[in-house]
Amino acid sequence: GGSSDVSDEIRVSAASSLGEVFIELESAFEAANPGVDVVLNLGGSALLREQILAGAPVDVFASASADTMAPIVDAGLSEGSATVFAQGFLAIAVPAGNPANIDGLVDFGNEELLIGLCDIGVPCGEYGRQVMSRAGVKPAIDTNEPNVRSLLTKIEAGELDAGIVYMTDVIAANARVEGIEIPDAANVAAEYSIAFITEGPNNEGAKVFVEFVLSEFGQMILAGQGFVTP
Amino acid sequence: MTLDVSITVSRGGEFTLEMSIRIEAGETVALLGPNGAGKSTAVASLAGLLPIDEGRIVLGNRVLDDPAEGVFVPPEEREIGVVFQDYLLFGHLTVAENVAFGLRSQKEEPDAVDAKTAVWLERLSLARLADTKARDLSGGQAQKVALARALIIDPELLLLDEPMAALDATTRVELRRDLGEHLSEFPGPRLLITHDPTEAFLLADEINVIEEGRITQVGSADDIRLRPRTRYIADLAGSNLLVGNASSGVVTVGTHVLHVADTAIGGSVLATIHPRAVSVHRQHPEGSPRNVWKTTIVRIEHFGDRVRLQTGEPLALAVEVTPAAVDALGLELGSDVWLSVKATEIGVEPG
Amino acid sequence: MTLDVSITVSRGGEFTLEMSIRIEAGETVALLGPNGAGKSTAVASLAGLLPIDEGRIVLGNRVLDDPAEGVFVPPEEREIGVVFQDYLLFGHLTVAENVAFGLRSQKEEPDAVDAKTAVWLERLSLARLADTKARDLSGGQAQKVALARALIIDPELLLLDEPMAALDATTRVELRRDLGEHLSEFPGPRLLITHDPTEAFLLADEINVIEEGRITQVGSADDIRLRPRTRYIADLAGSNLLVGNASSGVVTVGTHVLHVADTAIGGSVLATIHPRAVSVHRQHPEGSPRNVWKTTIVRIEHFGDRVRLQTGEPLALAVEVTPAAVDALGLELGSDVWLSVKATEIGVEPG
Amino acid sequence: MSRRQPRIAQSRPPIVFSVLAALGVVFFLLPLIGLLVRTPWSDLVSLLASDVVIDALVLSAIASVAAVIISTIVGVPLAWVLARLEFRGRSLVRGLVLAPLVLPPVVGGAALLFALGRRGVVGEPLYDATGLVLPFSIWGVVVAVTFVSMPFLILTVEGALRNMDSRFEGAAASLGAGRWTVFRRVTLPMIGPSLAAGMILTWSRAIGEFGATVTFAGNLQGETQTLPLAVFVALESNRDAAIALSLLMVAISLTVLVLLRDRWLRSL
Amino acid sequence: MSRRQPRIAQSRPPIVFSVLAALGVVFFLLPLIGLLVRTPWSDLVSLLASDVVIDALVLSAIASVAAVIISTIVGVPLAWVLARLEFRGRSLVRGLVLAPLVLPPVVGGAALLFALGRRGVVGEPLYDATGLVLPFSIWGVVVAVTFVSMPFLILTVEGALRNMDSRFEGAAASLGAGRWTVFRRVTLPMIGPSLAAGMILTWSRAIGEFGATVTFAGNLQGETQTLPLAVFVALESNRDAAIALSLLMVAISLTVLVLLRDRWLRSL
Ligand SMILES: Nc1ncnc2c1ncn2[C@@H]1O[C@H](COP(=O)(O)OP(=O)(O)OP(=O)(O)O)[C@@H](O)[C@H]1O
Ligand SMILES: Nc1ncnc2c1ncn2[C@@H]1O[C@H](COP(=O)(O)OP(=O)(O)OP(=O)(O)O)[C@@H](O)[C@H]1O
Ligand SMILES: [Mg+2]
Ligand SMILES: [Mg+2]
Repeated sequence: GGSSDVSDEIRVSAASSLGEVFIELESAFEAANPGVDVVLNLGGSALLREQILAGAPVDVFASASADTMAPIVDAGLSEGSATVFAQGFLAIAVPAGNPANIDGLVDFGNEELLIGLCDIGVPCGEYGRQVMSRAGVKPAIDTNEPNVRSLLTKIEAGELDAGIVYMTDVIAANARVEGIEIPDAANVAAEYSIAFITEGPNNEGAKVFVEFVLSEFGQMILAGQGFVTP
Repeated sequence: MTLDVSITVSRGGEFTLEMSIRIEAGETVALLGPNGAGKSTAVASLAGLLPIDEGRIVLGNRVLDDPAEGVFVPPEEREIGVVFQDYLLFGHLTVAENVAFGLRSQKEEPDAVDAKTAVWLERLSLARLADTKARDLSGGQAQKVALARALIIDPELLLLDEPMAALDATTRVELRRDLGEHLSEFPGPRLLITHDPTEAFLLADEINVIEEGRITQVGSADDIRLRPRTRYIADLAGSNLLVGNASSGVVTVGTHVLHVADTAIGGSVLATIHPRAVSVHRQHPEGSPRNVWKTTIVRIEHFGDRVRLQTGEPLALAVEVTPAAVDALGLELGSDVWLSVKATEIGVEPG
Repeated sequence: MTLDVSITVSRGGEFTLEMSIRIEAGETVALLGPNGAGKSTAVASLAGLLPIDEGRIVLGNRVLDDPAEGVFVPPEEREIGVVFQDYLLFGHLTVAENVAFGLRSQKEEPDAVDAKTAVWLERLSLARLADTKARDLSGGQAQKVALARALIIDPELLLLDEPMAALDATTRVELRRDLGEHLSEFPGPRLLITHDPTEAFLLADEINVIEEGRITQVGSADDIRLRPRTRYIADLAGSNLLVGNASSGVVTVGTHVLHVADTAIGGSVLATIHPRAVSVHRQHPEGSPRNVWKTTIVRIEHFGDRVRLQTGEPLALAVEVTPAAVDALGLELGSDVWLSVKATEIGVEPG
Repeated sequence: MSRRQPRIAQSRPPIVFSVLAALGVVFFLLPLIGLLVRTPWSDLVSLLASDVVIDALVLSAIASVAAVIISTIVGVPLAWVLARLEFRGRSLVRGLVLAPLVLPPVVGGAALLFALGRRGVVGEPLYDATGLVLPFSIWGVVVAVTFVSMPFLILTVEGALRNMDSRFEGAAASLGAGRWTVFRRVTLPMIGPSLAAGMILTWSRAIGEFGATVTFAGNLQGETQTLPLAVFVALESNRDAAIALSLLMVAISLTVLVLLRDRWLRSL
Repeated sequence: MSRRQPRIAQSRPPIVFSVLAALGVVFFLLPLIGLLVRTPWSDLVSLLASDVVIDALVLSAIASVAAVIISTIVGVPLAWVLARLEFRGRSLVRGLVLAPLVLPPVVGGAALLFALGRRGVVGEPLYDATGLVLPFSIWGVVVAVTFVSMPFLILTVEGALRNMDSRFEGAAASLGAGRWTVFRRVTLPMIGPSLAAGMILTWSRAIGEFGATVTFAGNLQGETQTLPLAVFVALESNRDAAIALSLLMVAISLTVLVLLRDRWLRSL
C-alpha cells in the first residue's frame, strides 16, 4: 500500500457469490471513469469481514448478507449504515436433465435422495432452512456445504440430486444445472448490502463506486444477472 | 561344488577387471594384490552385487551370472558368505542380531538360530558384546562380527575380503588358526583376499596374484615365493626381482653382468635374488662366488632381529643381514661395501 | 609443544577409558592394544569429538579440554591431524578435494593449496585418482587419501589410528619408510595406533600398551619385547610369558620348577622365555641346560622358513625351530619330545 | 577434581544459524500469539464442549490415522520404486505423485469427484455394480485426505532412500535375506527418522485438510465433518468458536506429535 | 560372445511392492483422468490467454520461489538446531514449527492477520512506525505462503540430519573447518537428496496454497491473486476456466519439477 496512484485504484471486497456480476460492474465503471482501476477482492463474506476488521486497506465491501455486514458498521469502519443494493431469490438446483426427477421442495424430505444445503451460519444455508420451514419440509440433508460454489460443484457433477442455491447461481451455471422455481410463499430473498470503508485509502473513489452500483445503470447490470433490485 | 569364473567387469569406466579363476570344492584360493587391483570388485561380482559385463560365473552346476545368456541369480539366492572389506554391519542391530541375520533370513528355527549364534559369539569372543549395537563397536570388534555373520550361514562359497585387517596381532594369530580349521572343514570353495603374505601362505592352497585388474601369477606359496613374475610379487615375497637379458650363462641387467647357473636360457628373463643370499664384505672377498661387485649402502632398516640394507648403483638390491653383522662390519649409511652372490643363488626364468 | 593427557572417558556406560600419556615434541608414541581396548576412544577424545568426563588434555601451553575448569576447545581449533580408523572420507568430494579440504578450510591461497595437494597426491601415488569421487575408491586407496588429508595440514599434533591397515604389503613397506621420514620431520608430538608390532617398533620412540581402557606397560621397543608384563604383550612380542613364584634361583610355575639365573629375586614374578631359546630333542639331552622336561607337541604351524611348535603339559610353551629340524627330528603332532632351556635364557621380573 | 556429570557431546551451530533459527521461531510464534490474543478464553470450555466438536474430533482422528496408514502402505513402496528402479516414464510417475501437491485442494476434490463420484469415470461403473458411493461417507473423507497427504510421505521417503547407502542392502541380500526381509530389517530401520518425518508431515497435512475433503466428501456432522470443516463453518457464523476450535486442533496435534516424536526418535 | 552394453545394477522390488506401487499410481492417476475428461479442450487456449492468468502466473512464480528461498535460508538452520542441539523446550519449538501444518490454512491466514495485520499484535506497532502494511501486497502473499510451506522443509531436513552420520562433520572439524564450512561442504551435500525433496515439497505446497493467502493477503488481481486464487474466482464464474487453469498449474509444475529433479538428482 501507500503508493502515490492510490486515488486511481478502488479496492472492492465482494462476496464470491457476487463475483460474476461485480466483474461486469467493474468493467462498466472503468469504462465510465477512465484512469480508475477497480480491483476486486473476492472471497467468502465472513472472510472479507475479518480482513476489514483486521485493517485491510479496502475501500468498498459488498456482502452477501446484512448479518455479515453488521460488525463492520458496529465497529465504525463504515460511514453510516450499509445499503441493500440487491436481492436474490432462492431456487432448487438439480443436475442437468434432472436425473432424480425432482418436482419441488417436498422431495427434499426423501431419504433416498442425496440432498445438499449450505451450512447453518452461511447466508445461503440460513435462507435455505427458512425456505424449508416455510414449506414445512424436514430436509434429509446429506451434506452442509460451506458455500454455494461447493454445493453447485456437487450438483453439477451429479453427486447430489438437489440443493437450494440462489437463482442467480443457476443462471450463471449456464445449463450445467437446472433450476426449479420455489413458490413465492416459501421463497425468501437474500439481501446484498454494500458499504464504503472509511479506513480505506480511497474514500472518494469508494463513494463514487457505491453510487455507481446504486445507480440506474448499476442496477440494470445487476438485474441482467438475475438479481432483484430494490 | 567348483567355482568357475571368467569375467569382465568395468567399474566407473576407468577400471576394468578381467579375470578367470577356478576354485575346487574344499580348496582355498588367496587373491593377493596391490590396492586398487580389483579384488573387492571381484568379490562384489561373485556375490551378485555388481553384475558382470561379460563372461560367466558358475558355482557347482549353477550358472550365477551370464549376461550373454541373460542369466543373473540375485545375491539372496546365491548362498555365498561374504565378509566385506568395510564390514557393512547393520548399525541399528545388535551384535547378536547381526550374527543371526543370515539364519533368521533363511527362516531357521529361532531356537536353532539362538544356539548357533551363541556358539559363534563365543568362538570369536564376542559374547560380552552380544547386546551392543553394531554401530557402537570398535574397528576390530566390528570385523569379528562381520566374520561371524558370514561364517555362521554355512554357504556354498566363502568370500573373505581382508577378514583380519583390523584385528589385533594376537587375535589375528588365534583367529588365523581358527579360521584355518574352519576353512578346512568347510566343504565349498573359498576365496580369501589378504594383504598379508603370511596369511595367504598359511591359509591358501593356491595363490592368485592380481594387478591392475589382471591375474599376473598363479601358483603355490612356493611358486610365488621362489619364482615371482612381477616386481610387486617379488617385493611381496621379499625377493629382489631383476629384468634382464640372458645368453650362455650370463644375465645383463642394465650395464651390469650377472653370472647364473642356468646356461641354457636366453633372451629376456626375470632374475630373482633372495636378500639373504647376498653376502656383504668390507673388502673384495676371496672364494667361490662368481658375482662380486662394489656398491654403497643407501638405506638401513632394522626389523626386529634382522637388518635390511638397500644398496645403490649398479644394482638396487635389498640385502638382509643380522644386527651382529652390521656391528662387526661397522655398516652405516653411505658405507662402501662389496656384495657377492653365488651363481646358483640367482633364479632365472623366461620373462 | 608437549602433549600431556590424563583423562577419564566413558563410552556408552559399558566402557571406561582411563589413561595418562605424555608425548614430547618430536616424539612418536605408539599405542598398542587389543581390539576394543580404547585406542580409538583416546583418539576421539584428543581430537575433540568426544568430550572427556574428567581430567585434562594439554597441548603445549594450551588446555584443550578440562571439564573441571569448563574448558573445551572445539575440534576445528585444536590443530590436530587425525587419520580415522574408518577414514571418514567425504564420499561426495573427489580425492583431490578431500586432500585439499583442510587447507581450503583454513583459507590458504588456492594456488598454494593446489600445489601442496599435488605434492601429496604424488607422494602417495594418488595423482591418477585425483578426480575420482572418494566413494568410488578401493579400501587401500581410501586409506591413502585419509593419510594425505591428515598429513597435509601440518597440524601441531598427529593422531594416526591404524593408518596402514588396509594397505597392500609393498605399499605398506614403502609408506612405512615415507611415514617414518615424514614423522621425523614433523615437529609436534605424534600418536600412532597400530596392531602391527613391527610398525610400532620401527616408527615409535616409546610404546604404550593399552588393555581394557588402562595403560598396562610403557617403554621402548626393547622393554616391551624383552620384559612383557601381560599375556597380551608377551604374545605380541612372540615371547612365552609365565606367572610364577620365585625363591633363590627357582621359579615355580604351577607344579613345574624352572631354574633361573637371577637368584636374588623372590615372590610373585613374570618369567619370559623366547620361543627360539627353547631346544627340542627326541632323547633326554646331555649338557649345560639346567631346565629339561618332557612334553608333547600339540600344534605345528609353518611360518615361511620357521616352524612354530606348541607344546602341552606341564608348561604350555611356544617353540620355534627350523623346517630342517622338524624333518631331522621327525616331529609331528603328538610326538613326545624333550625341551631344554638355559637358565640364562629365562627373563624374570617382579610381577 | 570435583565429581561431575558426564558431558554430552554437543554440536555447536554456526552463529548465523542461531540467528536464522531464532528468526524462524519468531516467524512461527507470532501468528500463534495473534491467535492466542484473540482467543475467547472465558468461553473456551463452553465453546468446545459440544457434540459437533466431539464428532469432528473423532472423524478427524480416524481419517488422519487412516491416511497415514494407507500412505505408508502404498507410499513407501512407491517411493522405493521411484528411488531404486530405472524405468521408462519414471519422471512421469513422479510428476503424477506430485500433482495433488500442486493442485489447489478444491480442484483436487473436484477431480476426485469426476473420477470416483457417483457419476465419475470410475465411480459410475463402481456404483452401478456395487451401489457403493464414496462421497458423503467417511470413506470419501479418507480418500480425499489420503490423496492430498500421501505425496508428502512419498517424497520424503524417496529422498531418504536416495541418501542411503544401498550397499547395506546388498550385504543383507548376500546373507540370504529376500527382498522383503532386506527392506523390513535393513532399509526401513536405516531410513527411520526420515520415514518418521514423512509420516508426521502426512498426518499433519491430513489433519488440516479442508478443500479436497469438503469438495469430495461433503460436510455432514458426524459423517464427513472433520475438524477443519467445523472450523470453516464456524468461521462464517461464530468466530470465537472457530478460533477455539483451531486452538484445540493445534493443541491436540502438538501433544500427539511431541509425544510421538520424542518416543519415536529416541528409540531410533 | 556378443558385444554388450554394460549392465546396470538394478534393484528388484519385493513383489508386494510392485503391486502396492501400481495401486498408488492408479490412485493418483484416476483423479487426473477425471479432470482431463472434463477439460474443455477446444476452448483451452482462449480460456488461458488472459491478463488474469498471466498476472496470477507471474505472482505465483514469484511467491513460490520466494517461499522456497526463505524457507531454505531460515528452515535449514532451524532444522539443524532441532536435529543437533539438545536444549530445553526443543519439543515445544518443534511443535511450533508443526503448527502451520495442522492449522487449517484459513485459520493460519487469520492468525497471520491477527499478528501482522494493520491492527495486529506486531502489525500495528509496525504500521505506526513505518507505515508498512503486509497484507494485501505481494509481501503478504510471500508471508502467507512461506508460513504454510516452510514446515515441510524443516521436517524433511531434520529427518535427514538425524539419518546422517555426524562423525563426518567431526572429521571435517578436525581438519580445521569452521562450523559454517563443515555445514556447507559436508553436511549439506550429504543430505542433498532429502534437502531437494524438502524444497520440492515446499515449492509444491507454496504453489498450491490458497486458504492462508486469500485470508491474509486478499485476492486482488495483479497484486495478490495467485493461481489458486484465480482458480477460486473462476470456479464462481466460469468453471471451464477453473479446470483449464488447474490443468495449467499441474502442467507447469510438473514440467518444472521433472526437469529440476532429474537435473538435480542426477548431479548428486
Ligand atoms: N564404486 C566404484 N565406482 C567406480 N570405481 C570404483 C568403485 N569401487 C572401486 N572402484 C575402482 O575400481 C578399482 C578396483 O577397486 P577394488 O575395490 O576392487 O580394489 P581392491 O583390489 O579391493 O583394493 P584394496 O586392496 O585397496 O581394497 C579401483 O581403481 C577403484 O578406484
Ligand atoms: N560409539 C560408541 N558407543 C558406545 N560404546 C562404544 C562406542 N565406540 C566404541 N565403544 C566401545 O568402547 C570400547 C573401546 O572402543 P575403541 O573403538 O576405542 O577400541 P579400539 O581400541 O580402537 O579397538 P580396535 O582395535 O578394535 O579399533 C569398545 O568396547 C567398544 O565397544
Ligand atoms: Mg578391496
Ligand atoms: Mg579402533
